[in-house]
Amino acid sequence: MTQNVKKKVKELLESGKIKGFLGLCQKNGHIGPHLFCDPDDLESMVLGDEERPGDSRYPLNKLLIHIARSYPDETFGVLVRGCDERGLKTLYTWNQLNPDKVIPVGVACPQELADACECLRPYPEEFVEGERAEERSSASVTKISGLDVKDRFTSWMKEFARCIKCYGCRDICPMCFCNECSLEAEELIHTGELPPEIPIFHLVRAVHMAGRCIDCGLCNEVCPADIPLRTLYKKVADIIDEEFNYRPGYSEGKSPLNILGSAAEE
Amino acid sequence: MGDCHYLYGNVATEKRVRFLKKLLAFSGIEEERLRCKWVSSAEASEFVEEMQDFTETLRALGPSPLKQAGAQRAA
Amino acid sequence: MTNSIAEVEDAECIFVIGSNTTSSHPLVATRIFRAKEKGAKLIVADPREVHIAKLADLHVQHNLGTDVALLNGIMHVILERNWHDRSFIEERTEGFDDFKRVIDRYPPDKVAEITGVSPEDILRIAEYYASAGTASILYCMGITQHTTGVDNVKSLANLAMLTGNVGKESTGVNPLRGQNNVQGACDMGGLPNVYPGYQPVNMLDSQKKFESAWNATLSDRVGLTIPDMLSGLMDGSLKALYVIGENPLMSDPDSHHVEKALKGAELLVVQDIFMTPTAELAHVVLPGASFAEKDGTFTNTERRVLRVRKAIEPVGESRTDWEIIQDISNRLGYAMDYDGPEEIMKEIAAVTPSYGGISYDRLEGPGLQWPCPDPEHPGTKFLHKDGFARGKGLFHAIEYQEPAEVVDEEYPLWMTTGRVHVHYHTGTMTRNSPSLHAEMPEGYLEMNHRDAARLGICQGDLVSVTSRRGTINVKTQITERVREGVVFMPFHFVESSANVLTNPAYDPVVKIPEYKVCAVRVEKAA
Amino acid sequence: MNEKRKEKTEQPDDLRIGVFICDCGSNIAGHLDCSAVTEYAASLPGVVFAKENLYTCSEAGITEIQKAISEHELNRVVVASCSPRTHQPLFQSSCAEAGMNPYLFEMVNIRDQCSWVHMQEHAEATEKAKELVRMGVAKAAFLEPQKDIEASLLSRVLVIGGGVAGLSAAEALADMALEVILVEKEPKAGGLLNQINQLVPEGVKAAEYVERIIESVNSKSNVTVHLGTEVKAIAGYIGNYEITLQRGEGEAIQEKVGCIVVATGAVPLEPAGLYGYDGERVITQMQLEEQLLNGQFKAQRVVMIQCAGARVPGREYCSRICCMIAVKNAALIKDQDPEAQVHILYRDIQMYGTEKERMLWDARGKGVRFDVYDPEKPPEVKDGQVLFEQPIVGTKRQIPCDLVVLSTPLVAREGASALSQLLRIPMDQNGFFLEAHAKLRPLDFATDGVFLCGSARYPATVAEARSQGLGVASRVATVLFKDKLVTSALVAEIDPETCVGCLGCLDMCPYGAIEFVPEKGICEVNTILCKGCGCCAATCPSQSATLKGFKPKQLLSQIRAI
Repeated sequence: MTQNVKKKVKELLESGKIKGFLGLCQKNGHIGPHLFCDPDDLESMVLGDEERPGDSRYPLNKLLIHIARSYPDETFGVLVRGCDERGLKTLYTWNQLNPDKVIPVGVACPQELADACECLRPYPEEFVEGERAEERSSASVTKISGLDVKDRFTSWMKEFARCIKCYGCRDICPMCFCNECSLEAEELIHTGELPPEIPIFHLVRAVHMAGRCIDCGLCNEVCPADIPLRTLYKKVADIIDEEFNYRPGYSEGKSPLNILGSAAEE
Repeated sequence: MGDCHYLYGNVATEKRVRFLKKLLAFSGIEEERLRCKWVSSAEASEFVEEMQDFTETLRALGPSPLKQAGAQRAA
Repeated sequence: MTNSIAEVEDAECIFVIGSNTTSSHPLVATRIFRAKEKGAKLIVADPREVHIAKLADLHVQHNLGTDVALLNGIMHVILERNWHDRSFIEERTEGFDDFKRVIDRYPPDKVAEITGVSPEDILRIAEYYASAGTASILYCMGITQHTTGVDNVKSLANLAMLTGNVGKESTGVNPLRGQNNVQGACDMGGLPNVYPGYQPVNMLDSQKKFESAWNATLSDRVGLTIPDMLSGLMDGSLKALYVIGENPLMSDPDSHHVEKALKGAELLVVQDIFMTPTAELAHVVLPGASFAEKDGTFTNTERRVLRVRKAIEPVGESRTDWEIIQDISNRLGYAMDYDGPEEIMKEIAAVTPSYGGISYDRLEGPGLQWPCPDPEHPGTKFLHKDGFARGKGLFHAIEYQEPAEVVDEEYPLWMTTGRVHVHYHTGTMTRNSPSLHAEMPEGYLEMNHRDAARLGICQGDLVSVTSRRGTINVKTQITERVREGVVFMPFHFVESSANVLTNPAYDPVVKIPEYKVCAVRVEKAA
Repeated sequence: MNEKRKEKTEQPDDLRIGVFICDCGSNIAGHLDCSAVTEYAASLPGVVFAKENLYTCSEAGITEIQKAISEHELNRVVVASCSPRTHQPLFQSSCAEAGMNPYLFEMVNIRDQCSWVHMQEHAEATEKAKELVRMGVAKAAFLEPQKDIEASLLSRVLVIGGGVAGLSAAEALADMALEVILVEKEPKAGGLLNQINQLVPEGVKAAEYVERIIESVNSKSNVTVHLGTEVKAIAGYIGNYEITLQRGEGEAIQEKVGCIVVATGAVPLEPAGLYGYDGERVITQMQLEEQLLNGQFKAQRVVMIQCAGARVPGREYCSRICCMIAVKNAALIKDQDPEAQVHILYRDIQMYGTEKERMLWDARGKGVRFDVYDPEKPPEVKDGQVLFEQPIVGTKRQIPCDLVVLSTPLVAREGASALSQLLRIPMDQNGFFLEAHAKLRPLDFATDGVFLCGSARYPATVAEARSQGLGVASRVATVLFKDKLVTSALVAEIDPETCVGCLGCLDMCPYGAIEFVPEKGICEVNTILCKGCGCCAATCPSQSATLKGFKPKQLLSQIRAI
């Protein structure tokens, strides 16, 4: 399954087009991110499927920010699924990565993963591995929208009540590239308590996801309290799309929410 | 909309409010609890009307679910 | 743990007692959340309304140190209602009759009086627990850190056996270990009475076995517990103390006493990764290596042996623990010549039956759970499947005993101690993290608003808290998390160290101190 | 421990707040209990002095504040009185005179927002006033001393565009002894006036009119005119702009100026494809002007079609001046040859002002025919005839003609968007530049130091362009006739430690006051350009961008005091 990716990466490395390729490797029985710099060292490369498709995913595009900062003149390759590519595009938009210095190597997600993710586009624009799976709409959002407003509140409060304020959702999020986080600003969020001040903690994050979240779902996967954060952010993305005709990673440029509107535009 | 002292601050606000109302609704907080209107300093009666109307809206909605949740947490 | 962490997810009832699981074992808490999602009932018994308690189907706040009474009361109801597992008791256990005679003396009304938990709630716990197809008990330091710690644990074992909730999946009596490798440290004989694999030092067979393995003469006497060592230092019978990875000045009860004892040592050696308050007192400080700087294994709370791998070379002058120990041993005249942790692991397998089949090449990936006696053995997911270590499970007839210190006129408030979600133990690591520090920069005293009102104390007021052992000043947090008459204090903060106040009285068997109960007086600080 | 964190969590100590409650005669004291509010204020944390005054803004009231600052060593002053808009500067400067940093002053409005609106509810108004004071004190505790921002000013002006607006501005600026650099893209100054026949109602020849201004400008030693030259680059900000000019292929010219005037004008629409436009039988008003000017005009039967290419989807605006041009030229034709037939087909006629309105009646008197057409059924030009339908009666008419003149609108220049980006000034949906405020600041841009006149904003008559040019000169003078530029310290700041250079603030800044510094990888605020609107602070997810005087800590302490 990794042959085409390996071939492509080998080409890129040998031709000197990239300094290194940020992908996944299997080592010591675990899958983890790895920067492949030697074309002869691709043996351990994997795509992340251990038992189920895509069950070892990492925010590679976020890791790339750090690598790129340390080597600003070098070009790097990076493994991308559909969501990762949306992430890259959005990170370009937010000036966190330079598109001229990144060469994505795409893989398409299997249908099973596309279903689980309710992914609107489970493949990158170009891919060397896998087949284009069918797009899925978000049943999880529809389900909550179908509830009465009071039940929606009760249901979210029940979910948020489990939060242990581990910041996993933020730390893994490829779109959370701030040095300092509002969720740690004590003027905004009380400290020292579990659960953290709910629903404010989660709504602050949801607001910051507006026009940014690329629906990779890593927040959902990492949450030790199984809070369906992805559903919340999917809705946030839907709202921005409905109101401003913008969806991060799909549309060009920044969200209209983050661009100064002029009276003329309205 | 073009009358903001700071040019487009009100346009930015309007966009946020539009977004927030929908986010609140999805989170289970009635969107009617958030209202954004532009009333100039020359429009006293509009302001009064608006505030009275908003007060009525809030009264009809009853206490905020957030307040109730807060009370539960404190108890 | 008798069972595995993942099994918790499939339990039909989870009884959490003396554990703030979400704060201290968040990934175990994940399994609880998932079990709940599948319909499991969650019971939490804790004197405080901790985070996990807020998520419970039933939370009871029993009085400090009344766990035995509460558990006996629950078992009384189970027996009374015939909810016990007769065939399991018949086939797998002994001592039931003596046990039952004691349990009979704990009707719910009497238990309610001792514990402060209503008879109705006792009945509901009994019903939830006994009627579940699989019920799992999770406990932590709230159970063990008592003068009756052993009794508490035995009572939990009684409850599990009474209902047949042991020796099968998603059941069991599951202590959540406080540190990542505390299980491993115990497994390796880091206890005064046993060699690796819990082989008693005072049994001739094991003494001989290790003498031949190590080519040395070994003592046949049980070693010293920490309280013994401290009193030995005080009376001069113990001259030197070598502390590895501990901070007893803060973590042991009655800090003033500990300080005196440590200062009395002719030689105090501390090996740690940070300059802890204890290390400050040492004659020699040996800088150890952190998890990221060494190879080896950790054994976690579910008996799983996991590889830890070196990511960077030890920083500065620090060295890995095994190298330091080997060096010291060589200089003291006992030759050691290991070429690395893997060789040490081979020796562990050779002398420890439960680790017999564990080797580095089998530890790739998710690791192995002991017992794993031979190289073909897949490891053991849950214990006591076909029988208990001693054969039949023994019911212990246990009477409730009061804590060593109870409230009186002079010290009218019950105090208990514990952890918070952002800090770890004595804070030597977590308080160095800016994010964690910001989340909780200082200690506090949790106090019920009624007590606060009576004492004229407001939120955030600085108060002085006094026990028979000392006084500390700390800010107050007025809360509903503790009941009237009870105060709580986290123990991570050196500048308001709760262990200045705690009672060093200990369990007679395992010598664990009663951190969870003492009597204090609170006054507004001048 | 982390110092930054520490600073955040700690309350300011050594607070010595003085609170002054104003009776405002009976304006406040007549409707609420000022003594009770004063007593309450004295009990608030950090408050060491509280005083009730009859009129805080009077000589006596001010002295009272100044005395209290020195006697009680106040380091914060809160005045609860009237509108900050009118009185805050007075109180601030009084505090400054007494040696307290003026940014440590906070004002609470208990008149407009309390006594006046709750005149019938004495007790409730008193309680509300207490609450407002409590909020003010809570915020005051977190105020930080600031220093006003000062910058130097170059007494030189760049005028972009040598049409009547730009020329007028340059002339007036030069008369005020400011140094002017006038840049004109074309090889000749004068703009559209060079193509126009004559001006009404004065009846002067356009060329003569503009030539006189050009000569006047050229005659001034403090004006440098660059013809055939364009602006290539602009850096800097009000008071200190660095300009790069480019003449053809020649070497770039570097200039430094303090202000910039945008007078780039507009161009007539080329009505390709409209009404059979061919430049011979069907021409534009501009071409008609040329024919009239050169004496080439010969037609006997003329039909003018108004709103040709204007007020249509994609170009909805009214060009304003086309009606006047049509009426002017129609009357001229009739003057030349009273027998000529001139017919104006229009949607509606816009004749601006009484003079122009009179022109319309004069033209009618001279026999110019006016007919309205329905925009849904525009006229058709066919075989030397113009066909149209009279909307009210519904009859179809055919007007034989030998010349059709299309009144096309002025449209924005294609180069406008490039200039918009260079100067970071906004355009409207039609590509015209957008002033800071239609009524309050019609000649200013939101960006300080950049001004606007003439048809670059919207189609203007010659008289309007001229008066706007003169007006702009006066606007520039208000800036450049000061020794230095002093602006409020209450501007945005970006924490270089936490900024990740995402450009979120930059995109939200209406004043172009934020710059990305590639070497540092962060954004920085130009404190001169910043107006303190707070858009950046509101958008920055990491609170790296904050607004002095309105930091989260300050506002939230105020809100939490409710």
